[in-house]
Amino acid sequence: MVSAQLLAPLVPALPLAGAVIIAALRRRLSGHAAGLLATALIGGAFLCSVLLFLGFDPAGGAQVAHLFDWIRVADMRIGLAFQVDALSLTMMLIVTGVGTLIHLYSIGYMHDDPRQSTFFALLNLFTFAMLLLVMGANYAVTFIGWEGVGLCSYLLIGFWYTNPAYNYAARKAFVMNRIGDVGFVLGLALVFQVFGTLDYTTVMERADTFATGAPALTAITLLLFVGAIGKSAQLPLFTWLPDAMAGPTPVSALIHAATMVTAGIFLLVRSSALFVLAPLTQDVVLYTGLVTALCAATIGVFQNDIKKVLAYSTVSQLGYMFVALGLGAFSAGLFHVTTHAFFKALLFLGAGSVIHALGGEQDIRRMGGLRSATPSTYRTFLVGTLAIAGIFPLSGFFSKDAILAHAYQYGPWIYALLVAGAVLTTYYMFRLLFLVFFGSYRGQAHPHESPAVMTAPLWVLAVLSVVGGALNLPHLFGGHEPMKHFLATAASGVGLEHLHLSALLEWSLMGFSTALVLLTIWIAYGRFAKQATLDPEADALPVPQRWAARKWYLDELYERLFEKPYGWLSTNLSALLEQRVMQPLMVGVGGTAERIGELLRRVQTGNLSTYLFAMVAGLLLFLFLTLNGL
Amino acid sequence: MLLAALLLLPFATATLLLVARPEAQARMLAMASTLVTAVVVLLLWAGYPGTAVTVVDRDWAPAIGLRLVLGYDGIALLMLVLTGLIFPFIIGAGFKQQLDRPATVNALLLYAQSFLFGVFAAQNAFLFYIFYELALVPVFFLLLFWGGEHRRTITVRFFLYTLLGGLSLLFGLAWCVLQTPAPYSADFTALHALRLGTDVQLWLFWALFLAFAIKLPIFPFHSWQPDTYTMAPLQGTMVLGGVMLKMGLYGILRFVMPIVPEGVLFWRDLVIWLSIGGALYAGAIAFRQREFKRLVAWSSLSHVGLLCAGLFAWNSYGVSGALYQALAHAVLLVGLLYIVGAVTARTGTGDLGAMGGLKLRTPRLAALFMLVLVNAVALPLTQSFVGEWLMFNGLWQHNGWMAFAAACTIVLGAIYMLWAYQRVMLGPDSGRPAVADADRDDHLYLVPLIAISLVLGVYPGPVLDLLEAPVQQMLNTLTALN
Amino acid sequence: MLTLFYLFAAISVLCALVVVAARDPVNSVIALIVCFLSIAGHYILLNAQFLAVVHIIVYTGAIMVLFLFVIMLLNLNKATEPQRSLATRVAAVVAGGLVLLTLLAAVRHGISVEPARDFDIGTGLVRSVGRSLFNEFLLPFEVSSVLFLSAMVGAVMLGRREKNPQAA
Amino acid sequence: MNEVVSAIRLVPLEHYVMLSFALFSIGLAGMLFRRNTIIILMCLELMFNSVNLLLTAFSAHHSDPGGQVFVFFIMLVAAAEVTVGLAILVMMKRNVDSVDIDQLNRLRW
Repeated sequence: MVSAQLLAPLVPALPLAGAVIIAALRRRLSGHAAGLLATALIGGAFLCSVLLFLGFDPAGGAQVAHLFDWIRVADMRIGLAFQVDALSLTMMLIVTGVGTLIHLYSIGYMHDDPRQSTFFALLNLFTFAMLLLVMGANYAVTFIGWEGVGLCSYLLIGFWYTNPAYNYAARKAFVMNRIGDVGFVLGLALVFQVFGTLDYTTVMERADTFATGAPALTAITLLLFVGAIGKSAQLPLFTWLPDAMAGPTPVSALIHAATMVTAGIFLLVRSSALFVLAPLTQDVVLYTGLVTALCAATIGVFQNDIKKVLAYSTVSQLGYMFVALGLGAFSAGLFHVTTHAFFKALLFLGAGSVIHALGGEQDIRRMGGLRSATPSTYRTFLVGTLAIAGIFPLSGFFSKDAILAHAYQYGPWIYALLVAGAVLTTYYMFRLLFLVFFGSYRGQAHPHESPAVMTAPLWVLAVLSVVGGALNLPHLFGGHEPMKHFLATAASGVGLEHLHLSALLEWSLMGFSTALVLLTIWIAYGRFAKQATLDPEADALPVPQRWAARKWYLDELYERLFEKPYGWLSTNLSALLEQRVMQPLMVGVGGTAERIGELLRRVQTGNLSTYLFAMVAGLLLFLFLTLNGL
Repeated sequence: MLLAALLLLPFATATLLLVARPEAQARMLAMASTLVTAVVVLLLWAGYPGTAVTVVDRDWAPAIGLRLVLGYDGIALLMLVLTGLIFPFIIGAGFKQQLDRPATVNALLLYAQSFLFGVFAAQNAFLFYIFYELALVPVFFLLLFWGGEHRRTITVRFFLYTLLGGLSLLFGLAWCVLQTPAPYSADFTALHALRLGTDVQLWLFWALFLAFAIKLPIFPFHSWQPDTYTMAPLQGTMVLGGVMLKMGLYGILRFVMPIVPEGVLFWRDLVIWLSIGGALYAGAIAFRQREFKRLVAWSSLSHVGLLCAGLFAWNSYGVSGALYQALAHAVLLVGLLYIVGAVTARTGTGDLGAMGGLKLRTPRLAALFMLVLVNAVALPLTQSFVGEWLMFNGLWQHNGWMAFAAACTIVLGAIYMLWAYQRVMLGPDSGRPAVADADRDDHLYLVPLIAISLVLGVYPGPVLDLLEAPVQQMLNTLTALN
Repeated sequence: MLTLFYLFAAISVLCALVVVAARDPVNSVIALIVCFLSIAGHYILLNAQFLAVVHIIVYTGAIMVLFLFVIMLLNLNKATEPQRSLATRVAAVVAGGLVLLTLLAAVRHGISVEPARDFDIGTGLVRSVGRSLFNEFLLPFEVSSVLFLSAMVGAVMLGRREKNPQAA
Repeated sequence: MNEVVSAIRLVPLEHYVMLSFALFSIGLAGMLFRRNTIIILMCLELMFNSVNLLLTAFSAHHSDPGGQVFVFFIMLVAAAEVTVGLAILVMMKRNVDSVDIDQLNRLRW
């Protein structure tokens, strides 16, 4: 096997090379060639990751490939170093694996866009940044990737830059992420102050010296969580994610569903050793995730844009993951990240296929009956929907069930709320499915199935969504949770998980939630499968529904609370404080000098005799003083 | 000898330009001169032995302690390198700007360069002061004769204001020199050896600091800056913001911190809060500026506030960060201003409200702007991030709330920079007649700048190593105090 | 000797007063010439022979004649000059007196002169002054020719009658 | 030889000092006293001469030719000064038709 020292830097280097080459040659390279090159390089990165995975010995601990010292001041040594361990390998495989499929899909999806090369360069750059994020051997390298994916996300959301709304969405995403980053940066500064280093291995080792609930650790974890809130779109910073759907659909699939938004989860799992020692933060994480999951689910029910529905489901699922982390079930959280990457990428790509088939139409009220026109898309989409609803034996069932079981152990009412969320998820996802693929077509376009280059990734993802559960098959089904044991070698928090529910209880919990989900599917089928009329606009809905459809007025609230006051502040600071106070202050200094000059120039009478007298007087004074001094 | 060449070459070229007035070849001559100085400054760096170097040491006016002492340590060398590397770009901007009487313009710029080298190489307080004020003279004429609207009023106002600071500095320095043992000496070594009483240090701090606070400028001494930056010709703004304000930073390090350490200890919290407050204030105001160049001016003010705060955190991270950021800020500001020039030349207006959709016509320029912009918002792997990260750490070590307030500037920075980018480049086609995309010259100019910011962002080691020893040495003063 | 000194001193002071007081500028010039001649006498008393001769040639011969020429050229020989007010005149006298007083106060304790050890009686002679002038002071001496040149050019420029008054 | 020395020393230096002070003060007072520019120039010459006299006296008593060389230079400067001064005077007469110094008051704020 090739050594990890050589292979590990190669993984991010390949997409970076792709980004640079395509960007440099984007005028000479045809869009198609750029797509192939980008896909091949990501595929290469995936192969490298697989090789690394095969050559990785979990018992041997983390392997660190140190390139060079990045920042070196006084006793601060931050290396540009990559860490290969169970956690980063898992994420690398997801990022490059799903990334390859989405690149492949994009070749078809973007084939008639004039700026195809730019798109692929950015997509490669994103993958590079995401790989830095997950492979970093210290917080700083992770932060490089963290900001890098933010930038790529900005550029890709605003990819069609002639539309001001898209640009606004892109800016909103970047700024909201930045708000989170403030927390992240400060968290890093605190980590450095407390531990004297940012290296993961050292920090996690030294974490043991702290007592549970140590204020320093609580502060660190809270600050890191603020960063995670921004990136992973949790309350109160989630409103950027639905708007981010302005970008091309593959972007939504790769960045805003499968990989980037899970960076927050990754960060928390990475720092699990700190989080298990900060129960206060864990509670905060738990409740934030819970509220976000429910809030986003309620909003999702009333969305009519195919991508918006998926976006809210993403926010909601991310909430589930945070709940898992808050419960201390790190492996369950990451397991859900993995399965979610499969089925959410699948759903987004399926949605993209639908949009492609309808020539850009995104409103589900003007779809319907696409089952026959786009059979491949329909079948794979159905698999994805079933997976997200958690139907046995699809992957979503296992990952969601793991979280629910942990929730029940922590507190039945949390379990109850999560099941309610799952029911809502099932409801709006099947509403989506039925409105799009069932009934009769309500639009004007001529639907056609997407080319093979797009459907092939769909099928691959569908298969993964079905069998993904095997990655962490619980004991109940004869498995022995391989993923959990694998991750336990990298994230010490995973080793502390314990689930001690009786088999009977577990069976009944599963049965209960599955029954509710099936019931919901039946209701949804009854309401939407044969619907011929359009749903009313949000404003026409009765009160509680209208509020939910309006995203609980969060955007309006932020606008009133932050955007408008900030604009007002900016204008008035400039107009009032600066113009009325600061400027006159400075002018006053100049003015005083001028007034003194005005007074002094009167001395210049122009009369030579006066000057003579003055001269003599000066002479006298001088002589007098000199003589007195003698 | 190399150091002497640094001072004399620009001076000689400038004099030649002024006397012979070869208008047609002026830009090329000036460019050649600055390129040679850039090489010389790099040679100087390559030959740096790692400890302070004194090159010239002789009496000039011993009665007042004025001596001709030239030399450099790591910090001064960084400033020399900064001046040497940035000036080719400042001269280069003139090829597109095409001011009239290019011989005079370039001569003034080269004079400024020569004097700036003097400022950073002087090892004697009065010598420093002479160069410090001399450097202002060419800029004054540049602003007065080639400035924009209201140039006379604004220039005079700026000049008076800075001179006021200079006067206070002169007074402070003279006072300090009189405290040295007879025969008086204004050498840095003599001044740094002073141990003044605490009550004296409390007021002397402001006498010394005021000049640099105005020069930088930090809140609330900043009012001259937006007007001046906006009105000045592009190259003038580049000199002012790219290099001259670093004199303020350098002065604080050379005078304020070593001479009045107790004064710094007493006032630093106030100064840091003023700086950070100013940074936030400027960041907030920048957001609603209607003029592109004024927005850049306010953004510079915001960056500089942070820089000053980092300096006064007074630990190795803060000081190194501030110094590193000084270099980054120069590269950034020159790049941004060049973009302003390029955009204004293409749209014929500096009004952000009247722009938009430029990217449709000029995708390459937009890409270059974006690459400059990532440095402006301090994304990692750019120079600015290294500086800001170190400053945040430095501030954090001093006071967490300060670090928090300082870190908020990254949000404000993202807000106004992206807004500017959107206003200029993005959006629907504004129906403007065809404008040319970035041409070979634009690439020749911006690509090296971007390369510097990226290379030094990925591998800042050489610069940080350069600073290590002198910063540590300076901070030992503080350790000795506590 | 002392008598001669007092005589010359009296003449010079008296003539100086006449210079100031005379209404007619021509009288002033004559008085100044006499005053200068008496100063030349002082020079001779001090054995400064070279200076005495140069003084008479330069001042009496050249400068004062120049003054006389100008006065005649400009037709200033009439006492047409407007007088200063009495107050100003008094102030002028007081100022002069004060300067005198202050100066005298400066030397009220006398001046102690160390007698030179190797007294050279030829100090004021042409040989001695010339040697000093052409050794130590050669450069200033040569440079002074530039001064004269510029003074000459300046005088010619100023004295030239402008053809076009607007151009001035 | 000693006769010459004693002859010079016979008049005390104080006498020359007083005399030259007197001449200087008279010149100064005259400058303020008169309005005729030409007289003022003459008073200037008078003040020059008082200084010359003082220098010569000290030079003689110290037996240092340097002082007399200085006097020589002062004469040079005075000659040049008078040349330019009188040229200005002629200009003035031509332009404002007066040699009254109070007429020259245009150089002011």
